[in-house]
Amino acid sequence: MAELLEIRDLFIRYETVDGVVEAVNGISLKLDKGSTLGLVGETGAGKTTLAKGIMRLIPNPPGKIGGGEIIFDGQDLLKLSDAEMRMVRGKKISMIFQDPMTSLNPVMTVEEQIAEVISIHEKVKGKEASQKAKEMLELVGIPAERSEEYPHQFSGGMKQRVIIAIALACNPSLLIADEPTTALDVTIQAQVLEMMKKLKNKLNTSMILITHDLGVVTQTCDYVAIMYAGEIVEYGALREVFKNPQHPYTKGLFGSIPSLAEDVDRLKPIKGLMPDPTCLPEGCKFNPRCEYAGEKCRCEAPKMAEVDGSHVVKCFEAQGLL
Amino acid sequence: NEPAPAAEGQDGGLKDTVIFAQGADVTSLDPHIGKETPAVTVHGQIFNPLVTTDKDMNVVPCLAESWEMLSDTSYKFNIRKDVKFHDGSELTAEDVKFSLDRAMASSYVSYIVNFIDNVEVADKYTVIVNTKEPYAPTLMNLTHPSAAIVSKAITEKDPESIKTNPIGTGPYKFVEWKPGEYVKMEANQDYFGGAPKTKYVIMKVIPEAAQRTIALETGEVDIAYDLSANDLSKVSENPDLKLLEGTSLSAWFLQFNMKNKPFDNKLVRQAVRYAIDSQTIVDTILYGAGEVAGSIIPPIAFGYQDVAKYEYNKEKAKELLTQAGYPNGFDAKLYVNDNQQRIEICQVIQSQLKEIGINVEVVVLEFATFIENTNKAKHDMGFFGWTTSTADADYTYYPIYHSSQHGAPGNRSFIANPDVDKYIENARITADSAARLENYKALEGIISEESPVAPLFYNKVNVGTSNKVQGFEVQPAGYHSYFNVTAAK
Amino acid sequence: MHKYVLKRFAMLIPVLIGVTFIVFFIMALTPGDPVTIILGDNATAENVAKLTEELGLNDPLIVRYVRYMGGLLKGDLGKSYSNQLSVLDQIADRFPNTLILAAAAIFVSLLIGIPVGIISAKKQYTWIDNTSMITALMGVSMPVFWLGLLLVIVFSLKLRWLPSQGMGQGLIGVLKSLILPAVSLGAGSAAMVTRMTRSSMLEVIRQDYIDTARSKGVKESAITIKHMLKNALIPIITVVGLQFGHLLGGAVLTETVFSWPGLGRFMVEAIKKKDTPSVLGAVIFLSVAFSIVNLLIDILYAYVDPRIKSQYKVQSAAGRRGE
Amino acid sequence: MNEVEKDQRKEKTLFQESWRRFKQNKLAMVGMWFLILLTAISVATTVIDFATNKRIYDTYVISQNLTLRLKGPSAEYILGLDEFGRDILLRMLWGTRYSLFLGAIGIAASTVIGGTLGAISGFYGGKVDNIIMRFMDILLAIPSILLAIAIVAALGPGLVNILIAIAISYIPTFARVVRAKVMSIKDQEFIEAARAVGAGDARIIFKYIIPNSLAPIIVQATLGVAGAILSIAGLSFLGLGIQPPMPEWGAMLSNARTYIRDAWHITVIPGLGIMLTILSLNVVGDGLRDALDPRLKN
Amino acid sequence: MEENAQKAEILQVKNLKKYFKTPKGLLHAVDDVSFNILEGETLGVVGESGCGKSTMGRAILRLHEPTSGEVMFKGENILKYDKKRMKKLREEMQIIFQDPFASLNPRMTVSETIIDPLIIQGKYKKNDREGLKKKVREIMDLVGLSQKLINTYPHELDGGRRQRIGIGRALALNPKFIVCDEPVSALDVSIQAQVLNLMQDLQEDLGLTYMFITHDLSVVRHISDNIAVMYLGQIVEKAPAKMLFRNPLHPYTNALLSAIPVPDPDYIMERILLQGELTSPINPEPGCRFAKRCIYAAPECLNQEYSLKEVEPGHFAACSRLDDIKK
Ligand SMILES: Nc1ncnc2c1ncn2[C@@H]1O[C@H](COP(=O)(O)OP(=O)(O)OP(=O)(O)O)[C@@H](O)[C@H]1O
Ligand SMILES: Nc1ncnc2c1ncn2[C@@H]1O[C@H](COP(=O)(O)OP(=O)(O)OP(=O)(O)O)[C@@H](O)[C@H]1O
Ligand SMILES: [Mg+2]
Ligand SMILES: [Mg+2]
Repeated sequence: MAELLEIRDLFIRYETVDGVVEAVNGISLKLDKGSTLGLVGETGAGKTTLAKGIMRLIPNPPGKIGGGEIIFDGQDLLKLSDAEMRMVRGKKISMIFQDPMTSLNPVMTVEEQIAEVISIHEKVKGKEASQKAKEMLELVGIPAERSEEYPHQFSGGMKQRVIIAIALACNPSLLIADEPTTALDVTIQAQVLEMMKKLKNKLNTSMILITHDLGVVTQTCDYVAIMYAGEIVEYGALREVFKNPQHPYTKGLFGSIPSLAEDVDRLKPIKGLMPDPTCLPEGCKFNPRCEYAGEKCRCEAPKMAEVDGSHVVKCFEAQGLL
Repeated sequence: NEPAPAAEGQDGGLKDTVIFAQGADVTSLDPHIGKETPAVTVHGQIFNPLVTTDKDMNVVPCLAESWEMLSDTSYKFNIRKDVKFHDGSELTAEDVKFSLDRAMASSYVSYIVNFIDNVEVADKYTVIVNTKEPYAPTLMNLTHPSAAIVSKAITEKDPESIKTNPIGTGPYKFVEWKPGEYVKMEANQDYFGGAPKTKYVIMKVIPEAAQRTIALETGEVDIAYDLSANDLSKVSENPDLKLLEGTSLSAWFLQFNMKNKPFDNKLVRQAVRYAIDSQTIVDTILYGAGEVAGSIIPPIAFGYQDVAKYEYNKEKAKELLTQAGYPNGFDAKLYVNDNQQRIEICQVIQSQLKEIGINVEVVVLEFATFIENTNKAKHDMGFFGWTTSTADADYTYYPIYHSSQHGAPGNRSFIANPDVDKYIENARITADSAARLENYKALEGIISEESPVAPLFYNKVNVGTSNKVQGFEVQPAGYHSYFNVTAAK
Repeated sequence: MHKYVLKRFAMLIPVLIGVTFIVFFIMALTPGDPVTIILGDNATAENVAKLTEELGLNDPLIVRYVRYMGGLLKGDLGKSYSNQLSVLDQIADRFPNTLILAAAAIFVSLLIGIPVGIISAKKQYTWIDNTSMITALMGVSMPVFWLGLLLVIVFSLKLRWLPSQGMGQGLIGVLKSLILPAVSLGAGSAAMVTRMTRSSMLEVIRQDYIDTARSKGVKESAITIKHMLKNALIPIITVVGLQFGHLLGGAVLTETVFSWPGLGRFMVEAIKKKDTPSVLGAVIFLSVAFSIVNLLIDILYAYVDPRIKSQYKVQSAAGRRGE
Repeated sequence: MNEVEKDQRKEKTLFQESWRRFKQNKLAMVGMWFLILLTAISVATTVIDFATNKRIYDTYVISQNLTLRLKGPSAEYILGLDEFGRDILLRMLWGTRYSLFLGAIGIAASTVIGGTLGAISGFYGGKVDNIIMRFMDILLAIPSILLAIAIVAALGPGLVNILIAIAISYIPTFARVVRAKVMSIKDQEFIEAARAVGAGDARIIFKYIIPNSLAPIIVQATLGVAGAILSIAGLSFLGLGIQPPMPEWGAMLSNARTYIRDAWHITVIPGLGIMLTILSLNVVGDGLRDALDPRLKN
Repeated sequence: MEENAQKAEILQVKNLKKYFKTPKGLLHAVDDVSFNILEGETLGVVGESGCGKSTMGRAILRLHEPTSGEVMFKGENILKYDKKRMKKLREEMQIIFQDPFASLNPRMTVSETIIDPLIIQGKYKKNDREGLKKKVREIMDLVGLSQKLINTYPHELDGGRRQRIGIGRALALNPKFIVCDEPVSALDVSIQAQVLNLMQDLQEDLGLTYMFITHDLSVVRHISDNIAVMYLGQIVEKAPAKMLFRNPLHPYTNALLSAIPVPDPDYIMERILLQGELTSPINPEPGCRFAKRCIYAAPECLNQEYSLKEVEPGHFAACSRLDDIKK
């Protein structure tokens, strides 16, 4: 499979009055055409920042892209001019945000909002654009006659579908979905995920799915990357990672969710909390919460190393270096 | 008799509209209701009284071409036969009777004419005015614009019409009134005195004095009334403008509340008079546009007595205070209404009285409250102005000093002195000028000693005009006529 | 919607009763007798008594109030004490002028406030933001009469560009004479609008749908106008509505400085003369205008915000069902 | 270890936190220092008056020297002399207390009254709310300047009455602000939590609602003081201001306006004084809003 | 039921209704629900957003005054209690909220928050500094809050710690029964697990009874003894936790369970995708409220009301077509 996106050593930080938040800390990633990558991590791990970084939508100030490359379709996005980047957004890469309630402009009809992206990128105007918008609505399962309605007249699930329609309207080659279903009820989540999967396959879109729900990843993704404190600590094909988690953090995540299959009396959570983003610990970022952490972990940052196949991990213990 | 304007050429060189600005709007177009100067400036163009005054306040003919005294209490007026109202109807004796009766019945202006007992129509062009008692200032009172003659026919037919569409006999016809904005008048081509040369006269309301000056400077108006004292030099020094000043009929004074301690004490009142340096006030606050007053009757008015002024003398004032038993002074309230210049003057007085130990609190009140409070004798001292609009001392003496006029009518010093009353009454009921002056002389003697009031100064009537304006004459009462006024283009 | 409008007007009735009641009694309780004020010098006792009787001021307060309200029901605002002219006619002459002035001032404030507010918000915490906010705040910080005088001195007296006072003739004349008063009156509101625009833009800027729009590739200018401003408009409209109300009543100073023949000056003069019918008439007009402006604002909300529009629909639907 | 560090670093009160955020706003800081300066001057002049039995006030601030009236700034009189030949610098200094504190006290009164009404209205809702808010509507419908004029006319002149007029005309504004805030707080879960442990209305109002609605009230009050200073100046313009010779800035400006073309300094100085004060109040108000607004946290 | 006879029924809810007046009509937030909770057990309540879970919890505590019905706590109908008795009762019934940000007074420190209930209920005098301090420390220990946080404000803390304060406040009065309104749904998985463990520990140590509201089915299965499934203000199914997951009866429960994404790549999901979403509970039409989304719905479902029926011991469901569906 051809490579669609490659991120090399990307750094993003927010310079706030409280200090500098190193939100993305030397991340490297690859994504093939047509495949889906799940990006998993807890609050503040830097998932959204990474996604916005790819879109070059980091608010500046306080955000700054500190270095690295984002090669998309052979081009380094970080080197594009603003105008060129605008032509990438919505056309080649689309993004869906977490909260459907607030991601649609409340004062524009849904049709206008879909037609907007079409008319920007497809060079069609007026009737034609709105015709296409209606088609997109139908595609996501909303009757076209509701196209003149405003977002508040739609339920959460429907809004999220409209957002998906916007994102897919210009047939992008990459869709970044930032927790697209977190705000939805399970039954609605199931509907939306099902539809995304269908459309993705139909349009042959690659996808980065950001979530903290391991279940969702399992049902949707081919690859998974586990993020912790601005770094990817484990990456691999879904099955490799889920069946054989290597990083103590990944293991901890699995221990934290109650299983539907087995009965356990107590969960096995990771102790402690996410570190303060403005003063991350020395060495391995996870070391203060890690039960295996040794002296080495406290002084030296581990490097990414292969476990098997595409499966890589960033942990001395897993790499047998402790 | 002035050759200059004619030489400038005829109508071609003249503007067809002259605009004058004043600080307040007419209250009512009905001359028997609107009695304040701003209203009268307009009435004066539209209406005529029987008789009027020249600029030296001599009575001259107007609607009445001549008159004679039939008795002490009876005046016969011969009315011009060529006078037409603006609607074309003729003015007759009936209109005169109707108008004077109407004025007498008006609660607004009756005080001007209430000396009249009745008005008889002798014939179509003759009326006889009978007074209740001999009343010396009869003719002067009849010159007042509030004694204007209105059309009987029209006013009887629609009593409201005069308020919105006044029809008179004057040199200008009423065109339009935009309340708060302007009154527009048009030349009366059939005016008995001849057609005015300027087609339209517009009175514009510009409440802020500084703005009137600016409007004059920018040429937005041709004439501006009542410039503020500090703007006078701006007008007089501006080559495009001229400043016209004239003696006025207004005097400014303090009334001491003789009901209140310590102002019931003559010595205290005298002390205050000595302690006030009116000349400084005139020189500074008024920028010289005034004259220190020894009495409240303006020199130009009939009955004026040149009594000795209380020259500024701090020591004397202190001495008098000590004599009165207040060596260390006292606290007192000086009431004034919310007019900036008046407040400034009061502040100067405040500061001057402080020098002799009197701590004055200047109480600035909004006009209504000021009137109310001073009527009710709440003040220790009050700052007042009075215009002897008829140029006859009776117009002022009676309301200010007569014991029957306490409070609202004008006597806010609450002086009640039988001698004073007697002299005022005597002067009223004799037509003999010499006898009247005798009475007034005696009266001023008492007043000067008793000091119910502290006369401060007479101010000047000032009008700023553009250099192009011709024929404007300053009238002491402020009732300027536009009959002869023109403005070159 | 019609129902809603009617309901709003119905709500005006108790407000008007309250307003007239309060104003009537404040006027009655203030010292100062209208008659002695009108008569001024030479107010003889007979004349005072006579005019008092003529104006019906001898009756007890309540009788006068009831009589007034009775007249009001018939659309009669009575006659002004000072000149015996119909209050309604006098107000009808002046009120449009105040409306024009207030509307022009609002126009000025929007013209300045919205662009400055937008720029300020988009450049938050930069020197541009600071400078424009200070400039805008200077507007609100200057006593309006002072600003008015300064404007006159510069633009009328020195530059001779614009008339210094009064209301001009003809459309051009009116417009020219409107500029200075509108600017001096609108300066304060401009600052409020700037501020509100800035803060509501800042709020909107943070919203997710702005990111959505950006990720569609929409141009920044289009985002600002189409996505941000339209959403930011609601609080701005609220401020404009409130400001309009303030301007209606607060035009007094401007009207005096610029000799603008408006209702504010009329009203203040009437208060000073204790001319209760005129004061009441003016207050009624201003209150009604204020309420109408508020109503228009609410309708405008529905226009810019579809969420509110559907609320109205629901309300009137509920109303129908209720009947 | 990390946790300990973090906790120590973050040990700050709410006040400190807001203060830290406020400090970042340079403009607001300048404004605040200016206001502090004014307050200091007010206190100092009051103390001086007290100590000298108003001698300085009587002999320098209000005593006139008509021969030098309208004299421009010079070495001797840094800010020049006014229309009565009084030293403008001294008058400005002595006037600080009136200008700032008239506004502040008036607004404090309307904050308390309006705030209480608004809080009751917002907390109890229903009929009470309806009655109070209709009454506020009535007050709002009367133009505030008219209300102020009428009140000053009714009560007579003087500091106190101007205060009352200002206070009354600002009541509806505060009632509305507080009501809106209370209504939004009332529905928050922590109020419910307090009810769940048995807290009564009074406790909820005083311990929960009031402390949490303080921020917008403070902000509104700052802006209100600015508005009040302007209203006082406006009243002066209409002739209903402070009694002379009190050196209140609004009255100084309004009285000086006649001389605006003769002596620039006598209007510009009080004008600037008012402008800077109001500007400061406004930037401080805005700064406070930004600093106290929880939405802007982190 | 008999098998549990040894345990007392601490709470019995009978025909509880809570309607809200809204501009659009009467909103049936909780419509005729009945259930019991045994002492020391946990009743899990699941359902979609807006189905009335929170309202039910609050109505039981009389934070919302119920429209009708009975709430028997230890055998007494507390809806009949007057203000004073109600206040006393609050010591025994407590609530923990979902949103750890909104449920704490931002102007009160940790200790003030915990002290507040003690003072309100008169357990301690305000000036009993020592006693209070001791109690606060005790509770902070209990919920696993470090002592040095005693004077911090909520905004300085993360969600997990805040939630612990919320729990601490509820526990301060030694309640017997706690309504937990989605106490962990705002928390990250690892923190969620910590809090869940804490709550389980507390339940065991203090003998607490929980009504645990959530929409996370794996959580509810983990923590509950019995589970009630709610749909549009009504309980449509109620069963012991394991039983419900093993043998869901109601079509809605089935759909709900099938929609849970399981984090196991080998797990084959067979989703029952529901059409549409929860409709409005305003003036609901008679009949089964789920019928419009139900794939098994028959015409008669829209006409008849169904109440809970015991299908197997302890397992109740409200559906007329259970027998048909089984096939
Ligand atoms: N605009 C911003 N200014 C300052 N700091 C920011 C900003 N946006 C994010 N951060 C910080 O960057 C870090 C990463 O944030 P990010 O939103 O990428 O996390 P996330 O993984 O998406 O978390 P979540 O699961 O809560 O969405 C966090 O510590 C956050 O506080
Ligand atoms: N105070 C109230 N006034 C009017 N309607 C209310 C009120 N509180 C809740 N509702 C309505 O009652 C219904 C049930 O709400 P409730 O909060 O109990 O649902 P929930 O199951 O807890 O939802 P969630 O999972 O979102 O918390 C909803 O339709 C809600 O809009
Ligand atoms: Mg995120
Ligand atoms: Mg809930």
